[in-house]
Amino acid sequence: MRYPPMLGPATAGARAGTDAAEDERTSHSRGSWLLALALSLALVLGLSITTPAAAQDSTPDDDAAAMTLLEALDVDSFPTKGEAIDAIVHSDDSRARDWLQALLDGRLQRAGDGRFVVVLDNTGRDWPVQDALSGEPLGQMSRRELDRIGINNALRNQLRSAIAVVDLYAADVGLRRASAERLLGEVDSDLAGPLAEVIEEEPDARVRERLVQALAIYRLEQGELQAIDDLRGSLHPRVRVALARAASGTVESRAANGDDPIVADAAREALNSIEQMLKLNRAAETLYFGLSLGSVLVLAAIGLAITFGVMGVINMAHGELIMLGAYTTWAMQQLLPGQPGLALILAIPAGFLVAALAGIAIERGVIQFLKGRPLETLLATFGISLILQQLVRTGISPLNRTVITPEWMSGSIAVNDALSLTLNRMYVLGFALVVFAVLMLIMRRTRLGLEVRAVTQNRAMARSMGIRATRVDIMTFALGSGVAGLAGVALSQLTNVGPNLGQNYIIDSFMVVVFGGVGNLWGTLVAGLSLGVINQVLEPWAGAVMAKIIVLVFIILFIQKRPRGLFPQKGRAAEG
Amino acid sequence: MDSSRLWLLRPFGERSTLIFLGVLLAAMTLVTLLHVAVPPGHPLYVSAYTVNLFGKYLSYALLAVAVDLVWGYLGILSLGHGAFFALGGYAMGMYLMRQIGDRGVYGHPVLPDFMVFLNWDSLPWYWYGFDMAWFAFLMVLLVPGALALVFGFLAFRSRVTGVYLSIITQALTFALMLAFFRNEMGFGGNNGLTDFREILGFNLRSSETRLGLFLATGVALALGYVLCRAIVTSKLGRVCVATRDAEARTRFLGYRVERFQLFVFTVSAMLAGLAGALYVPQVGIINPSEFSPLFSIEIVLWVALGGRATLYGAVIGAILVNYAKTVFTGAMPDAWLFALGGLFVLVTVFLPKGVAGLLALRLRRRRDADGSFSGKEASA
Amino acid sequence: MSILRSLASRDRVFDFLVPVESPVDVRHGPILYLEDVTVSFDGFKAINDLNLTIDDGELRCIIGPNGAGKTTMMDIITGKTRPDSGQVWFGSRHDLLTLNEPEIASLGIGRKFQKPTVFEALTVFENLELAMAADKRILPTLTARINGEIRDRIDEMLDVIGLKALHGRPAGILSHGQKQWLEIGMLLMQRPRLLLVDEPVAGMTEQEMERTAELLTGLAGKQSVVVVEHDMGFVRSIARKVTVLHQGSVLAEGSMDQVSSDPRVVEVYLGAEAEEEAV
Amino acid sequence: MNASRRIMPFPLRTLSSPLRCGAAALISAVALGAASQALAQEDPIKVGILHSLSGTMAISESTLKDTVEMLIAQQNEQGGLLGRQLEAVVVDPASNWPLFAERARELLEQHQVDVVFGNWTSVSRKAVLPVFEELNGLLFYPVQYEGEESSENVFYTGAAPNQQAIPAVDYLINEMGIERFALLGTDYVYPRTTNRILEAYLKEEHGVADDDIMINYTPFGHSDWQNIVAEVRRFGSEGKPTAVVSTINGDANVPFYRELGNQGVDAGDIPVIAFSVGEQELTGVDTAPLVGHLAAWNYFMSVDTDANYDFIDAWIEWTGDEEAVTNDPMEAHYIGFNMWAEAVRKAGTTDPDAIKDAIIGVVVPNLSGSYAAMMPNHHITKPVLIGEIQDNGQFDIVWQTPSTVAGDAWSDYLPGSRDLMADWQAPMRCGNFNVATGRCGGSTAAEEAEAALAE
Repeated sequence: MRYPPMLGPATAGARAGTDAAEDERTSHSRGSWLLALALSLALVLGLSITTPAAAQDSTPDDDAAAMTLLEALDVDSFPTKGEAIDAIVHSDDSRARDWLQALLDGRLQRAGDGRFVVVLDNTGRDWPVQDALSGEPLGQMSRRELDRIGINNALRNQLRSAIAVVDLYAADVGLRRASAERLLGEVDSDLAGPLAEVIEEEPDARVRERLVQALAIYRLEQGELQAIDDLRGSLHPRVRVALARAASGTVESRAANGDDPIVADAAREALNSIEQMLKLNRAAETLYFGLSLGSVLVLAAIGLAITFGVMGVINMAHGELIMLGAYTTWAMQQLLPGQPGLALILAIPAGFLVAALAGIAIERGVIQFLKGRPLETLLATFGISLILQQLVRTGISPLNRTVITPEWMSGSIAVNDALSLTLNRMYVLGFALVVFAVLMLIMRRTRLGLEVRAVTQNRAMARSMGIRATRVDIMTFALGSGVAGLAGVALSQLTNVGPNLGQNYIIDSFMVVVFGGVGNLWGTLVAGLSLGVINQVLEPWAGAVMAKIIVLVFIILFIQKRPRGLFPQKGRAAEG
Repeated sequence: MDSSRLWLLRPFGERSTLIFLGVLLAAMTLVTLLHVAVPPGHPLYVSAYTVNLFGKYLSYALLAVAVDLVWGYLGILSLGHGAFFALGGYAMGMYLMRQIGDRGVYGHPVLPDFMVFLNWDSLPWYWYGFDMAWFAFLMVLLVPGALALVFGFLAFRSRVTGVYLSIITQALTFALMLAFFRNEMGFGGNNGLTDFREILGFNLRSSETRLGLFLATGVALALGYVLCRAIVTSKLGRVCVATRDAEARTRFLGYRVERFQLFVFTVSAMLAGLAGALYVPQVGIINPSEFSPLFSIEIVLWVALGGRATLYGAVIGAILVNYAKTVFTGAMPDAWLFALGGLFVLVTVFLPKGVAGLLALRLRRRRDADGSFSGKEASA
Repeated sequence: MSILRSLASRDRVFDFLVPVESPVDVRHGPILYLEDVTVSFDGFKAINDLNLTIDDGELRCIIGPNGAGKTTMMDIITGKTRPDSGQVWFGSRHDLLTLNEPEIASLGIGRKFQKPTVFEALTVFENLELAMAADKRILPTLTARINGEIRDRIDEMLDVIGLKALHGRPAGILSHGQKQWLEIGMLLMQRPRLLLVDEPVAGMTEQEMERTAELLTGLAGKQSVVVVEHDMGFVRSIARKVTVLHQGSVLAEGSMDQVSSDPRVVEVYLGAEAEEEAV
Repeated sequence: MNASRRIMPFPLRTLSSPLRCGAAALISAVALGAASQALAQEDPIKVGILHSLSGTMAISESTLKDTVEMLIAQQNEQGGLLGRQLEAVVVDPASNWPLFAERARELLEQHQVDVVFGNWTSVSRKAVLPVFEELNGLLFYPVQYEGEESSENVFYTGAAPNQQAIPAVDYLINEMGIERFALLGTDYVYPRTTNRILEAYLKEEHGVADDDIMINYTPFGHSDWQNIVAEVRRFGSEGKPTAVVSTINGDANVPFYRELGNQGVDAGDIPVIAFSVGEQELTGVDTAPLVGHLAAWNYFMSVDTDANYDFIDAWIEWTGDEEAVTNDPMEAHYIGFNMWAEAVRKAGTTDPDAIKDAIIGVVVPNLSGSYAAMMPNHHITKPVLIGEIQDNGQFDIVWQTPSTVAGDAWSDYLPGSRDLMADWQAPMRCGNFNVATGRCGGSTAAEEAEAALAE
């Protein structure tokens, strides 16, 4: 037997109803029967959502029955558990939703004495629990005493789908949208009828549109030509799958009309226009990926552009300053448990400060003795980088640290169904631009910037004009280091926070600065972003490793062509 | 006066070559005697393990000499010499792989094991010829030499100098590392080349062969040293120093600086390749991590510690640092990176002339105290 | 000093004063010819439509305030900087814009930098040895040996520049003036047809300056010399013909007296210098 | 110039002394009780530990060193072995592969250790292999690996591909109905081999089409996963249930999982089953977005047995860290150590040749409630567990093989090794016996190649 994949064998199982083997598989797949069950749950819980008080009054909970329901969950076989979930969905128990949620979260467990409990916090060796039936707190229990009711992904999907259908009737638009999203491609004959009614009453345009599409996919599968009109222009992958199937005409037994050439042609035509738009979207996506990678490179390199470009110091410990910024973020989150977002925001000034102070220490401790010996600053700061790494390894831990991504930075925003931009990277992109703008302002508009430029151009002259070159050196180095710290704060949201963090970025940073032209912040920006885009354009075509190699070779050749980078500092060539 | 350059005032030590060769010969003889003539268990006995260790140090020393030639005398801080070392090592590794013949686990007469289980059906063209020792040994020199020639031609022609050059040499070795990590390259990917059996018909797993390799490395070091010495004491060597200190001036004197740079860079790369080729049979494995930029920077530290622009200093530095590494990573693994990092800082800040500089200073003081100034001409 | 005297009296002809057989074709007049040369850095025109002609055997002084483009002009002649437009010819056969520094140097143009540039790590002797006209390709350089003839020539030059006693010392320990002399010596060892000398007497004592003046004037006639100098007294003491550069082009040309009486020069040059001194 | 003279006299035989002191101090700290002190007078049995304590691999390997030290201490508390105390000899190969070979030689030649526990990466094992064979040492290797090897001197207590990868895809297909597979891996030998085995297995045994398998390799420490995750997302939106089989190594995992979460790929849509992500790797990850993704191992910290809880308690006590986690390679060392101890008791000596004979067939309990037996091919029997990641960084075991699986040194799904088998018992004593030709040493690939060359 062959089934339309998105519906899965489950649909057929529900339809055939007799095939034992299919039943076995049914519980592992998203099935439409499950939606039907969920609908019935929705009727119960949906009511309780809209009128909670009334719902509670109308369904007195029976603890003995509840115990039977839960006990059915405590079996090894996941298919059997699926049936038990089904039973809970069907029960009128008002606590059912809580149980399902706890089950979904893996917090529904059975204590040694046979009671079912909900674990409130499952970190550490002893966990606080409460009774699943009465809701009373039962204090702490050792994990040895507790047996978890395990679920797997199939059950997790089953639970989610059930809750999604319930949410279709929820008051909250967000929940309805999410549930409408889930129904795409999962509508069958059982759901088609109720769905049509829901669409009529749905006030939110987006939810309605989604539901219309969901229904249209079902209608298309039934061979209905008009359904294609509702699907035209949608970029959602499931719509595309449905159209592709209709276009190929390979869907057997769907309906006699399934191979109807008119439907197939119409579907093909709709599909073609969708593919065109998808190509555009992919290009936009690649550009975004490139810019986002580029922004990371810019962030990592811009501090280096200051210390290297302005001061002529080759700071190999730059990567470790980035690492310090990232560890500062981690430390802030440790200091402010439960408030990762606030901690992250506070980490921006803190990361800057920590890295800047470290930078000052490096400048005073080592670099000031190596004035005018750039290649030797390279060696000395390389030593510092080793020390800093090992310091973190022995002082904190050789293991990576967990930095939590705050809620508002997780996920992505959907531009359309095919293109969504990940939020964390968007924030980093924005952050990079802001940092760049602020740096430009500092260099162009402040006294420090003026002095820095003066010292860069003619140290002796600047000194004779009353600029304290030493102080300018310290400030410049602190600024460059602080910006590295900022990069670390941003990187903590993208990658590992561990002792090797810095090493992964130092070579790339140098490439960006050299490519852009030393001493030119604009060069760094352009170089970073363009290298990012080049890399991401090459990657699908050449693979990640080759893309990197190609970029490196490109830089090497480019430097041969233009030894001073993209934006060289012009002027009468220095003598001697 | 530019103080940063003054410490490089007299790059050419006088009797150092003879003393160096003497010490090297004495050490090689001593180790051989203690290994062969003293019974195991005797406190003076030098075990095969130690002989092997010394052999490794000597190949590192040769590498350091090669780096010193370009950095000390030509002023090019190459952060990519590990690449030439590794390429020489790979050339040797390919020869040793082919020598395994059908004794690999799959018993394939031609393909190395890693190719069999990654389903290569025939030997890639660039593996041809490596079953012949003369070809492989030639490649040990030619492959790094050719890479240096091409890279140097491009870089020096367009006058990429100083920091820029350092950074693109780093990019070079980094790119090569990534490339060699790729299994498609046909060099064994991350696992590299290993499980060698014999070299020129000698069993690599016997202590006699290891002693032989140690001695061969010593001889190679001596020859490499003499060659470098000949270069740096020639007029060409003085042109190198001139280029290092005032490149534009040298150009205006009519020297095609980029050709001199290319020549010395290529010679140095070939020496590094030779060092790599001697290193591989002694440690029994070559893998892309030898290409890592970190290793290349470490080589520079050996030279800096020993004393830049003194060939014997490079040897001292390589042996000192690696001996310290052996001891430290055994005794206090955590402290090793602190020690290495601290060395980098201390040497560059407080000991710019390295160990050799300290010695030279001592000698000069004694000489100055005698009131006799050696106004020796460079023609010696 | 006596050596210089003898040099001036020309009772003895030094090797280095004998012009090398150069392929330079000066039958049709000037040895160096710059026409409409323009070069700009970031929009700033360092050289602007510069026209300059140096005759064979001439000693020319070029003066001008800071930023007049004197050093940039030298950079262009020696191939270090490429102009945006214009032509530069050495004799009538060699287009210098198609050649690089070593090629230009081996044609017989020698240059002394503004900041004395010698090889500090090498001895005075070795500095001169490297500068000496010879086959400067790689293998000949690798196998070159110092023979008696070479030693003699270097010894002669050591006498001329007065550094005989210091011949075995690293050039890095020389005083500023000594370095200037060494560099001039290196220049002469190349046996050039045209010498470009950038501020030869900066940092020299009165006495040293005098010696330098004698040396340079002694060269004129057989070799062409272009001197860029700030020190007016020195210029006056050697100059036959002076060119005043201003904002990248020639402002005035003529004898020192002619030039210094030119009102534009007085205004531009002295005004600028007065300003400079005020800083 | 004097320097050379000053450098050359190496303390030739003293390289080991600081080590010995350190190890001795450690042992004396743990060896309590008068009886054991009396016994300690005899020459101790030396146990070499060859794990990186610095460098990039220190993250993973240093806990294994601690594990072996803990096991040695426990053994000593029980009176040691054969009435002798055990002594740990720790060296640090510093994540440097040539150094591994050097250190192995140091352990065997200078310290004369009786057995070595060590190595993590395949390349380090390959590097030390010739040394162990030359000097006839014993190595217990605790990490899952690509197979295709069986050495007389090495005991592989980690999983071979048939003890991890193959059961894992069986689970995906049979229990989750997965039809498309994205095989993502770091570009080195283990992922390459595993994916080749899986590819062949999926095609031959499950009829998966070429189009339904996507293979992608990334460099070590890869941190920008945007493109690859987007590609996986597209690959998974073609209408068939899709899963990712990940052999992504170490550090690259965190950004990978983050990108998955951010691009909205959750375990319900496209589950990821990983072979290299364990409890320890998860300590650096915010696991909340990862719930439901899978890992296949032979042990999880969440295994619900008393033996496991005892082990965890001992581990926490040993490290003094309440948050300390245990993982699969630690269990492998636990099993390996006990097997070796049992073999020493059985043989009555620590002589390598005697141990090699005695250890085959030794059965010891593992931590997940079953037994591990040493097979003649030097691999052991293991149960295969599939775990789902929980929000507390632990795995919830959702499936396990009904019985233990014996490790297979030579994969049945690779053409070169199909005919090979390993048996280190007399009379065969061969690590690559070819059943087709009936000879020890190599596959028929040899003949094929000869034929090809002759053409």
